[in-house]
Amino acid sequence: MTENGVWRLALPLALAQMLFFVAPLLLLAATSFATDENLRAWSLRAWRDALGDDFNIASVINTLRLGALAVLATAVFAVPLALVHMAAGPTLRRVILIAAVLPLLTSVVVRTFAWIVILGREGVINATLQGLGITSAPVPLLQTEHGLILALTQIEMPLMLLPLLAALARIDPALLDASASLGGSLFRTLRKVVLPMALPGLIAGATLVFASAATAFISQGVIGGGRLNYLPAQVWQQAMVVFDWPLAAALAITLMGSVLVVAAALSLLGAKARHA
Amino acid sequence: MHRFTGSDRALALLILALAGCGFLILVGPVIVVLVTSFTSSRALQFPPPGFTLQWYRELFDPARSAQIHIAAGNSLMVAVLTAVVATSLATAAALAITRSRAGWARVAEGGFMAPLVLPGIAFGLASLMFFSWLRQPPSLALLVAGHAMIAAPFALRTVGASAAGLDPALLESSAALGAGPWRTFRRVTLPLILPGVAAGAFLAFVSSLDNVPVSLFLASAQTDMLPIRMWGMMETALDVRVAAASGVLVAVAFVLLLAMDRAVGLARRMSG
Amino acid sequence: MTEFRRRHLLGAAMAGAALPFGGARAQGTTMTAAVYPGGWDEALRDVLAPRLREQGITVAFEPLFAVDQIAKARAARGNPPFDVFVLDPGPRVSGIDFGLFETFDPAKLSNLGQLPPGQADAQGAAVAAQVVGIAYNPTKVPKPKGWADLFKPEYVSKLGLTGFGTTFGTISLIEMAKALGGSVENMDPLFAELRRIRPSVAAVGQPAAMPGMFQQGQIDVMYTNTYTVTLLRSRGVNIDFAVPETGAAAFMTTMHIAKGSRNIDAAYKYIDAMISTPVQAALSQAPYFFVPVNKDVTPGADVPMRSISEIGNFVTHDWAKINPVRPQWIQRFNREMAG
Amino acid sequence: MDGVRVRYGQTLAVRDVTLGVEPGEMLALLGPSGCGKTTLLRTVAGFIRADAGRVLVDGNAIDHLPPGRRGVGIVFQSYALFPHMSAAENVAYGLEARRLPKAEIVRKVEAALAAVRMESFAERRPRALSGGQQQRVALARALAIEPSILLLDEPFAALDRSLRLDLQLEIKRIQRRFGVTAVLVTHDQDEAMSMSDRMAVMNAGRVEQVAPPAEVYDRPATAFVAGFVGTTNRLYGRVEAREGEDYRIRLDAGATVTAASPRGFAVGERVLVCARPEQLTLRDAGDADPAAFPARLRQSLPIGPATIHDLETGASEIKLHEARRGAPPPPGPVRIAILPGATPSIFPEGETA
Repeated sequence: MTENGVWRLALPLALAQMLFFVAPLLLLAATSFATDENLRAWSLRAWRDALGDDFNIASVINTLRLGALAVLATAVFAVPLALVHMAAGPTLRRVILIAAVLPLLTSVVVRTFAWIVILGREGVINATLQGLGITSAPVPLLQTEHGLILALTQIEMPLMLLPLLAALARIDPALLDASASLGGSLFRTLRKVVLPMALPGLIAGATLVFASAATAFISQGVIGGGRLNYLPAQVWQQAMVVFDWPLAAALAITLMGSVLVVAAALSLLGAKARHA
Repeated sequence: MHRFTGSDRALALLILALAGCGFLILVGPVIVVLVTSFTSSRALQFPPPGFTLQWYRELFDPARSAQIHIAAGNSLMVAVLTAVVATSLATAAALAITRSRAGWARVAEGGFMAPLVLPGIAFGLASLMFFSWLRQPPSLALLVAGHAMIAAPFALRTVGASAAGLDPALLESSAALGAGPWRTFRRVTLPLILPGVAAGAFLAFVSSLDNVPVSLFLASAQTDMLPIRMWGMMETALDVRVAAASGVLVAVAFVLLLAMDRAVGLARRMSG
Repeated sequence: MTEFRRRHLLGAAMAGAALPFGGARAQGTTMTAAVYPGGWDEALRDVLAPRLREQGITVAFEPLFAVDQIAKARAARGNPPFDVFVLDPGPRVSGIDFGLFETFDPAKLSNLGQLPPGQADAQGAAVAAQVVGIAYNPTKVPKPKGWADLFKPEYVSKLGLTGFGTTFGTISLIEMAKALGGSVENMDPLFAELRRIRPSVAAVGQPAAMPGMFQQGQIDVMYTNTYTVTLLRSRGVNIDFAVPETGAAAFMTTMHIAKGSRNIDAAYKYIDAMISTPVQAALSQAPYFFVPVNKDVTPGADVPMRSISEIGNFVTHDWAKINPVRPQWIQRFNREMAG
Repeated sequence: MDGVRVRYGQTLAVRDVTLGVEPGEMLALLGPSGCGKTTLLRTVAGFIRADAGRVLVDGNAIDHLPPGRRGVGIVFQSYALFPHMSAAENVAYGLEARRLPKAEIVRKVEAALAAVRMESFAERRPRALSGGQQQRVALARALAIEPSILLLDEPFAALDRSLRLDLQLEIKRIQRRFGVTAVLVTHDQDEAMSMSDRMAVMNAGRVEQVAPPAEVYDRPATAFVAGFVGTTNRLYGRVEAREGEDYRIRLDAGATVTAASPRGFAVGERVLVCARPEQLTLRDAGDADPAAFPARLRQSLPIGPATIHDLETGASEIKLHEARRGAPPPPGPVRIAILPGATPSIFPEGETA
């Protein structure tokens, strides 16, 4: 196939996305401007309710904040893990890799139970803390933002770790020797050589983690609980309990729009990092 | 092998400590689930009062867990089809994007990634509304299509990373040797990007297998899906078979992962 | 090239895939019934489906929570994905409002006489009762006396709150409002108290997570139905049911025929079999623990009644009045709890 | 280097190497791949810890120092230029790590780039530079930190042959001008011979000979060195008589030759005579000189001013190098003699190459 005709290979996916993704999305958008889900009459009521309400705006901010914190938390652990992976021998490498994909292999259903077990008042962490005499009373973890972020750190880590590992794998080990021989300390080597080169992977991971954490409806609901207020739960409640589909649609589009803006900003940053 | 100075040693220790914590965070919940699956109690309980294989026996009992087996079969079939569909679509698109220097390729790449940021429930609801509007009742094909939309971006990412490293000269020399486009794809392109394709298929498979939001709307009585069934079992009765089923899933995926890693160095190419 | 292969593959895959799913269409009638996931799903598959098979009816079950049934049926616009709904009163009223049900003729039920009067109407028929009260861990906390007790400090720190998203949650919160001096018309006292205890409550949210949290000791008190309590205790969880001083609340789970159903006769037979004495008797036993609606079947030990005929002694609610204000309560609950 | 020993698992990669490099000298470590030369270099650089022995610079042990504190500049085989930094940033890297003042860094970067004639490419990224240009930037980066030792790890392996010679000469010139002590690791004997002041030929973790290139070529210390450096013809025979350092050897091929060796061989001992192609000469098949042995000429190739003759005697092949004089003899039986005054080397027969 010539270079000119190669675009045709993208057609099947493009058409499939048009039919199965864009079209439903357009219907969703149309619904948000309708009085009800049968699109009998048009109205801006849903959008007024969605955006003219401090509570919903707060939900948007909370949701974006949660995504950002999840990115931060996964990066804090994924970067060292990736560095150790880079320096490790073949066995440890394999162990880290398998650990990296493990969360993908446990069903979201059981994972929520696992986190209740770990974060609960009588859970693993509290038992450890009290056993070590660090705290005397149980520390609230379940149904707090910290607890939720900890859980999201596990759940979303593969999305951060895998692109990072791929990016670090492309670094020539001689570069590290070169830095060391030129007098670069470990810190300097990491900051000046490794991190800049890992940046595209880091940004790809950040985008995936952000999008996934911000929309992680089940984890937010079960581990975060009702005192934390995120947009996906609002969408679900409006659609499934209140049956206000126009409002649900408006909220869903708001959620998608705000996540997209951040994701686009990140990918712009990524493109810059690649070309810079 | 490097020898570190004092501050370097402190930094190295910090990195090791964080990596250790990260490892614990990754593995801890999975261990909790696996340990729980062997509990001798009748409900999910941790730490277990004792250990037994009873729940695995019950899970594999064709009479008592027939419905779980059917749901698992459905989920597996949907996941396999999703992986096939999503990976094929994504492979073609990835080749187009990496081989084109035009500006549209960058735009298209961004567009193809969009399904990742749409909340699953919103997408599920919108899909159901759309297909009902077209008078298409929920069916296996629609379910696979919905899953494939979510899975394709993952595959696009891994295949794209592999395809980016493909030397165009190889394709040209294949064409110069008289091979048609299909033969070139089968004999040259595919073998070279296979690791990326395999990784993409694996991610697509896993993302479909564990999908709740889209399945909730697009599944029907004929396509009872495993995660939704497990959700029900877990919610009302804390059924330990949920943990056992998860244990089986982990074990199967683990074996699959090792086999694929051995075959194509999967792990190194999990993502681009 | 690739296009050809893909279409080919896709076609083959779809053709192959159609087999196992289409295989259910044997002789006789095939109908689809929505069923709650989990215990209900298992119970109806084990007990009810074999009865219908004797009559030449094959039932396919679609596990869906009540709200999901309504959402799906609504999205399907008159092309229902299943023939029979099973709903709690809240979603039932929604279903009526949205016109999702065929008009129901109770006279077509041969077992109508087994139901207490008024439990079958032009919308559908009751198939199980649910008795709502307080569940507590007897090894951790004393038995609560009534709804107001839940707001006392010794319970608050161990309380799991769920909102108005479920029927049992809504009923319990209304009962709490009454115990605090409010009513369906005036929920302010409840919300004031909820705001007060918000910071110290052990858990707020997803009903789905409550049993797990109870089991793991995160919460020791919650509100739920007898069915859940009996089921959890049968699985070794330390849980007991407390009937509040003001009485346990009760409601009926009902079945309805979906508008546009093409298997109306089979649907009647399905509902009829569901309320028949043998099925109700089997369902009220271990491991299912349903509260029977059939007058001839005795409820299990946890249920504070000897027969469904006593249902009149229980606190009941008018869902036609609740449903219009429920969205506001949901919003308000969200806001108060998110603080 | 004093008795340096490096062990990889069970195998000794470097066996007790003691090696000195004079100030301002370029020493080449030459050997086949896997002989331990790169391991030795990395030990000097500090990437590998020696299991025994010490590395000394100006009499001071540097084994305890991390790579960055050893005052060692390295040019890597792959150049290892940081791809995300410009040429100037790459050169500045080592200076910044030493926390030099900004102005001084700028000055030194300019000077280093000028020394390798890359000043006009200072802002280019490595990707935008040719292989030779990257090589020069790598050299500038290594030199900018003013190392006491410059280590060159197969620096020309990735370059075109035509480019190599120019760069070899240039690097040699720069090294001379900076007066920096350098160690060059290579498996290319031409490179080692053209660039180094002395070369150390390594085999299986040992240094077999350290000497100026000409001496290594003319007087190889071992059969391995004779075989690895330059081309050699191996002739087996037995010592017939000894006079001082001169030995009369009866070759298996059927000739009696005389050769000198400082090594002591006993009369009757089996030996290996290594003769360079240019130490042999071609005779007519009818020549009766007892110092000539019969062979068969397979072909003759005129290469520049010389002719290479390809011969065989018994089972072994012989290459012979002569100045070109008229037409070469036709293929067929000939005799071969050692040129008068040539000094072939003698080794014990058991010494393999």
